[in-house]
Amino acid sequence: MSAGSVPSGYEVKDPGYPTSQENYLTNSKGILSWAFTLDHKRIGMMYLIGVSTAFLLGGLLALGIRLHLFAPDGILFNNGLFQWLAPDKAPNDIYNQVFTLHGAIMVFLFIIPSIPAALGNFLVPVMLGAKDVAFPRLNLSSFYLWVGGAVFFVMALLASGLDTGWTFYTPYSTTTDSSVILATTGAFILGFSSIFTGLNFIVTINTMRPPGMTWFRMPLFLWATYSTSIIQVLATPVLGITLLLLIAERTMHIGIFDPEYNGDPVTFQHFFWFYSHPAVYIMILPAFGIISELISVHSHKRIFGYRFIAYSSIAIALLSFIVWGHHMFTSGMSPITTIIFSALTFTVSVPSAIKVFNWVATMFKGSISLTTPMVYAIAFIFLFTIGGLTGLHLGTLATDMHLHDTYFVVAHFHYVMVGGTVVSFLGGVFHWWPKMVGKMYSEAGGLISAALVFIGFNLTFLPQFILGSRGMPRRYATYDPEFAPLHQMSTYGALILGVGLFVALFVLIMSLINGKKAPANPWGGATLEWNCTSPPPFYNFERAPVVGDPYEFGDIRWDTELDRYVKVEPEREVVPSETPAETPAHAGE
Amino acid sequence: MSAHENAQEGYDFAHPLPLPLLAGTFLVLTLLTVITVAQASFNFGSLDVLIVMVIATIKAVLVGAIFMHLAWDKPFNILCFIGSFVFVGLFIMATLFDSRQTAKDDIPVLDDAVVAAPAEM
Amino acid sequence: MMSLLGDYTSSKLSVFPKSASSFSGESDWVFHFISIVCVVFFVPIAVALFGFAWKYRKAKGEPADSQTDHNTTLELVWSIGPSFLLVVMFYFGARGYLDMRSIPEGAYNVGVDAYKWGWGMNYGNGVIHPELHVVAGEPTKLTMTSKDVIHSLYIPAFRVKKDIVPGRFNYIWFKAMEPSEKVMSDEELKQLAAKDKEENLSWNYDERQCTPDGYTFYDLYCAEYCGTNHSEMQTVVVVHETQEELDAWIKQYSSRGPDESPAAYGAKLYERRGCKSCHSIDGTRMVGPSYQGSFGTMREIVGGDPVKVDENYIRESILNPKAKVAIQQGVAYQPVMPSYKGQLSDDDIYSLIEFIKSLGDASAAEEASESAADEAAETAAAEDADAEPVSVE
Amino acid sequence: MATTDAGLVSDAHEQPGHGHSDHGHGDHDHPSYLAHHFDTPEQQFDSGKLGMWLFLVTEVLFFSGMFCAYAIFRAWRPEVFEGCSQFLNTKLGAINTGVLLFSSFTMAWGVRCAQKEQHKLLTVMLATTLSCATIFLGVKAIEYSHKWHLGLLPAGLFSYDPSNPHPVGGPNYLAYICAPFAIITAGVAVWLVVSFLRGAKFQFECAKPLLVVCLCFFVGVGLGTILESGGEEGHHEGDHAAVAAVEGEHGGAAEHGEEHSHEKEGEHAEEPAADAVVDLPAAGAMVNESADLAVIERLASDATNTGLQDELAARRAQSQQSAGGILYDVTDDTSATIASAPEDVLRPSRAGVFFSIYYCMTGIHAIHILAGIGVLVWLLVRSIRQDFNRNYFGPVDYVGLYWHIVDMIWIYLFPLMYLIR
Repeated sequence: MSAGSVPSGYEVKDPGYPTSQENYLTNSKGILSWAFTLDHKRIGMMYLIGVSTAFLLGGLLALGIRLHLFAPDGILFNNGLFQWLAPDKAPNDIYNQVFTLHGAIMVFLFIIPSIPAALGNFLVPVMLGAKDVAFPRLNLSSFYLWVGGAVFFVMALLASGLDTGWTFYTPYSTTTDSSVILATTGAFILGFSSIFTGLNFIVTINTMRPPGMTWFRMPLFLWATYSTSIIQVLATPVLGITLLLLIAERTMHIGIFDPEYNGDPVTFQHFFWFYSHPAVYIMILPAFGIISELISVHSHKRIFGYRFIAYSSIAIALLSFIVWGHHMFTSGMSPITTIIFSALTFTVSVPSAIKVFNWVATMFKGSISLTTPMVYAIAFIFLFTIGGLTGLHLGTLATDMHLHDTYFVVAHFHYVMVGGTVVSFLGGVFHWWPKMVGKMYSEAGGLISAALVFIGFNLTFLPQFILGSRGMPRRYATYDPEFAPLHQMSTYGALILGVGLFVALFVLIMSLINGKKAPANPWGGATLEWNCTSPPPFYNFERAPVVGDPYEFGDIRWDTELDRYVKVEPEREVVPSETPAETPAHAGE
Repeated sequence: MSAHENAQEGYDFAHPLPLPLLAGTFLVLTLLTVITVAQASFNFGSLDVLIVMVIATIKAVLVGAIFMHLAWDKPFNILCFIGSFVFVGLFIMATLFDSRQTAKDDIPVLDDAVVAAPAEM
Repeated sequence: MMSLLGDYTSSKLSVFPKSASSFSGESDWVFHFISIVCVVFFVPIAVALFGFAWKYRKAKGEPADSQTDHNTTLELVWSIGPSFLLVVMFYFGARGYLDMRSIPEGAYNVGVDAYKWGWGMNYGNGVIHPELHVVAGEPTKLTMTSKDVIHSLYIPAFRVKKDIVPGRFNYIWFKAMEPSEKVMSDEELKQLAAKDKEENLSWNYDERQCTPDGYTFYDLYCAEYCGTNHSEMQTVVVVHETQEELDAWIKQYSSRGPDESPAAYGAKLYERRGCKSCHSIDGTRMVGPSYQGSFGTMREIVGGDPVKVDENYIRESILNPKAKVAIQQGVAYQPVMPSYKGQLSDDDIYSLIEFIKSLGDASAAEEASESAADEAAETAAAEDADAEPVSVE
Repeated sequence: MATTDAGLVSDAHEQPGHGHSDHGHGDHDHPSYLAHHFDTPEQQFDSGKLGMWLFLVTEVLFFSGMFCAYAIFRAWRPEVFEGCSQFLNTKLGAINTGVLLFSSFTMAWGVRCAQKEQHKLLTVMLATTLSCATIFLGVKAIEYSHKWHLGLLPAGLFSYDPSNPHPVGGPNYLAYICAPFAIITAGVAVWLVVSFLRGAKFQFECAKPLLVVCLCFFVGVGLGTILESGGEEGHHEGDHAAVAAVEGEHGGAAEHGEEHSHEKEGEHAEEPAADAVVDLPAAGAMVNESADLAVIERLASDATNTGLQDELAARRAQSQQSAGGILYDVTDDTSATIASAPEDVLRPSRAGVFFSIYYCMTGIHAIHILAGIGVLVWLLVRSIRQDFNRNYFGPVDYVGLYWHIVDMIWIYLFPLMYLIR
């Protein structure tokens, strides 16, 4: 849209204008209009449904793991039911397949696409003020690649399962008779899905910004998405080739990773972690973006240290490529390499810390509404800080020798991935749900879900830190009786966490049925997506949006009569159309 | 938007390269191929790999700068492309560095040790 | 300060297992140092987080008290400040790590062979035993190999861990500081052993909290996922007070005793060398075929005519397990058994054959009564042939 | 990949089904090639170009894995790489390099034509580029089929036997590779005739260059056979009659007759190279082998290292036993066969890894060529339809970029694989 079409002096008095037009959900009907849609919002919604399904499946598998580990010798998979379901499988084998599929599904099918592909797809063009992403068809193909990858995973599950761990370490993965090829093919396809999403976002943000949307007027969610996309584009191809070589290793024995043909398993680990460490940041960086939005909108206060947060996202993206060796400290990597990787690992903790400080500082002297998204955001900061700080124990070599591959690691990454990414994903969904579907949900229900998730999560994973430091190795189907009390505590926590997640799902579904209609701007946000109606029209904006400061809350007021947030007398002028989109502004204001 | 007006005028963003430049580049590339094949029949010892890689890199730069139009492209595109090689370098260097460190005495060739042993004795 | 923390960590309340090696003090100290730093950072963050959330709660629409958007000095301080602590952590971590990687000259060497799913500790002279026995106060070096997949040797009490990568030799060393105690008299042990034998049970380490020789022990785990029985790939470490005591223990296991029958010794090897983790002696199907009543039967194999389970076949199956694929009731076993080439002496193999014979000998029965020649003793053969296409004509 | 490429670049040109009424600004300045969500052709071009560059970045990273494997294994066993490289025909590699460089040149020229709206010339350039691509594949087919015939395969399938380098019989790999191309060629020829008879001008215009392109594959095959045999003509014993006979089944085109005679000579040309390997690296390899054993012996010589001493002794004893054939069927055991191969470098575990990397790198490169052919054919059809103009030449430019990167990868592959001394 050209800024020239905006009449100069145009003022948005009330962004909650009623829509005269159909929105993106209603503008065309029928299942085919969804299946072949090129609209980023619909693709985002389809992704949201897809990843939620994957999350449900992965979550059920996780509950299976926790229930099995309730007793030292396992109680679930040696139960008669499972013996009847899979008579030729030992309980340990079932356990191994369950934890493998839990990991693989959660990583490849849920966390990696969750925020970038579901929320990102919906939000990036709207926040940017664009009509769509740069390559709508690539976007749709990315979704169908995701579906294709998921089909392969399900086929692997139904064929003969997968028992390699999500890491596919050779030579286990080259010798096991489970469906490694199906699963790696699935992961390969999902890799391309992820690459296409990332590529699309980079191009969109680079070339589709409307006049006035300078780099430093972009909401921080876009910075985070941009950083994530850099990683997706740079790291994922290496996973692709690694998995291809693994398939070749299994079928033709190419002898690169398999020691039986004089290949080297440590080389596989280098290849794998060159992708999979940055992938950790694919999972967490978008979460940072969401939290930056949530904290500032619900504190109704300008984000503190915009530039530090923006730059730290980019810094994390780049640093994430030089720390992969910390997954291999005990693997037989040479001592000098190990020490170098340890030193590099510490550098990546600095930008993460910066963000935490900035978020807390944003809340200082704010006007905080303890809404569901805000409570999730606060839970995120609490949990992520624990996750981040325990990373220090693992990055330090002397202690990592003891803690590597124990439950300490399990607890650490769940604090980051679940306490971080999943919690922020939930927070983000609650935050943008009114925008996506145009309905408000029950605030009380949302708060209950947040409380249950917080309590359940901590009860599940705090004991696992102690289990780990006491020496309980991970991926054990059975364990020494001395660990039983902590495991039981963890299982109770998992049940509470599960209930919390179901409450969240229930609240959202109920809102579709009997939620009240959402205003355009239910939280008083200043980014562009709150400028269009809820749900947005097909081309996102009925009138070309006036790009302003994404964190300027000064002109947004609560109107008790209208019972919604309104924009009062915008004091800024319309950005002159001569400003080329590519030129960065001099300041964020 | 102002670009609309420009769009009517013609080559506002197309940048056709002169034919002699393209042909010249092709000739230089062919010449370099001949050189790299020819040098293979001489033995420069450990410099061999270096020489062929330098020649290959010159060729790659020519293809990139002229055929791929990078010399006149947007800085960001150049950054992307060059940047990718930085990450490739990072990946290969670190992995190679580690495998060089450990290769020396920790990696027996399994079939030598086990089965070929009697042949040695 | 180190010793003070050391005392603390050895208490019952500790988050660590017993500290029993020369590394554990240092490792625990670093752990606690990092933990304290973390708490120092975490508590103010958490207090501020919840405090602000409570204190600055406001009614809808009320503007914030401040719209400060940055404070460069403050931000630089909290960006750069913590970095110094990181350097300290790195330094201590790397120092401890280098200790673990510099193997002292003349350390006592034990070979470790990890396989699915068990351990063979090689004490030289053909003594291979699943338990790791070392001497207190003396550096011990483990030379580790694996023939199948990656394993990882982890002794929590010693705070050491190292992956065992097939195709490589990996090393680890430690100095055990706390000797094991002998907590059971020989008579008690004999009684228990007899009871186990009666009930056909193997020694339960967890329940009895001591080894079959009566010593307390430290756990040794496999920490790298390696398949079905990964969680059962555990053994124990016993720390002897003197070299003499260790030597005496080794001697005890050095070979078959003069008056020990091959079958009885075979039974010991069956327990000790990991056979029992895959082969049952009561006919149940495990990862590999059961030994019960298998001797002398005809066995179906993949890609070949059925073979008779005789001395030669068993020997081949031990030395080259992938040569003949066993099939039981139409289902082939997985070719997962590692080769025991070089791991068992001729007498060991002989003893194992005798042991398998003792579990039911179909050929003997056949002679006794003609009718026994049926498929009753069907239980399949050794490990199966490789599915991989072999490159040779 | 072909489809995704097409998806990427074709985003730009097609209009979505939805009506224009959905968005506010006028349609008059939206030409048919400009997608609804872009404002100007330039914005569309820049987006597409950046997207393509990012795609190339992923390609570079994708190949980096294989270059990394190459570097690691070459650093570990340089003598294996040196020895095995002798099996690769430098002449074929060099001619393929030339062919690819020329195709890059015509591609770049094609971009220029699109920008200058020289529609006819653009079609010629694209057809030339495509022809070069198929010539490349034809030469590659010769290379691959030879190696497969000799058993120079990845580690697990490696079956080269220096004492019998030309096993008689076995499938005719060249025929298998050529068969799909022959079918396609026949199909295009039929299409050409039918469209001519039916007077479908556009289809005829498309089929004409495509038939040339298809035939060029067989030109490549012929070129490959000539070069493969180069200089060594004249002496063959004729014990490959069986091979030739099998080849005879798939005859027909004129190229094939030529092919047969060269085929036989080509195999003989391989022989001196094989002998050279046997002589040259064997000495070095022996040193290396004993060095490997020496590692274990050195470790074992440490008096405290009883475990290893024991293992070494036991290994010796056991392998003596097995070598003696007492109980042990050697032919069933891979490692035993490895030991029986007299040439160290040519063991599956060593040479096999070289050929694994060779096939992975050149194979994936060839798949990229195939994908490139796919998108180039699409471009060819569109150029005949005269879709491109000075404001809309993006697809040509993007495919050009892709084609150049494929060339660039080959520029590195060639010296790394073929020119190891």
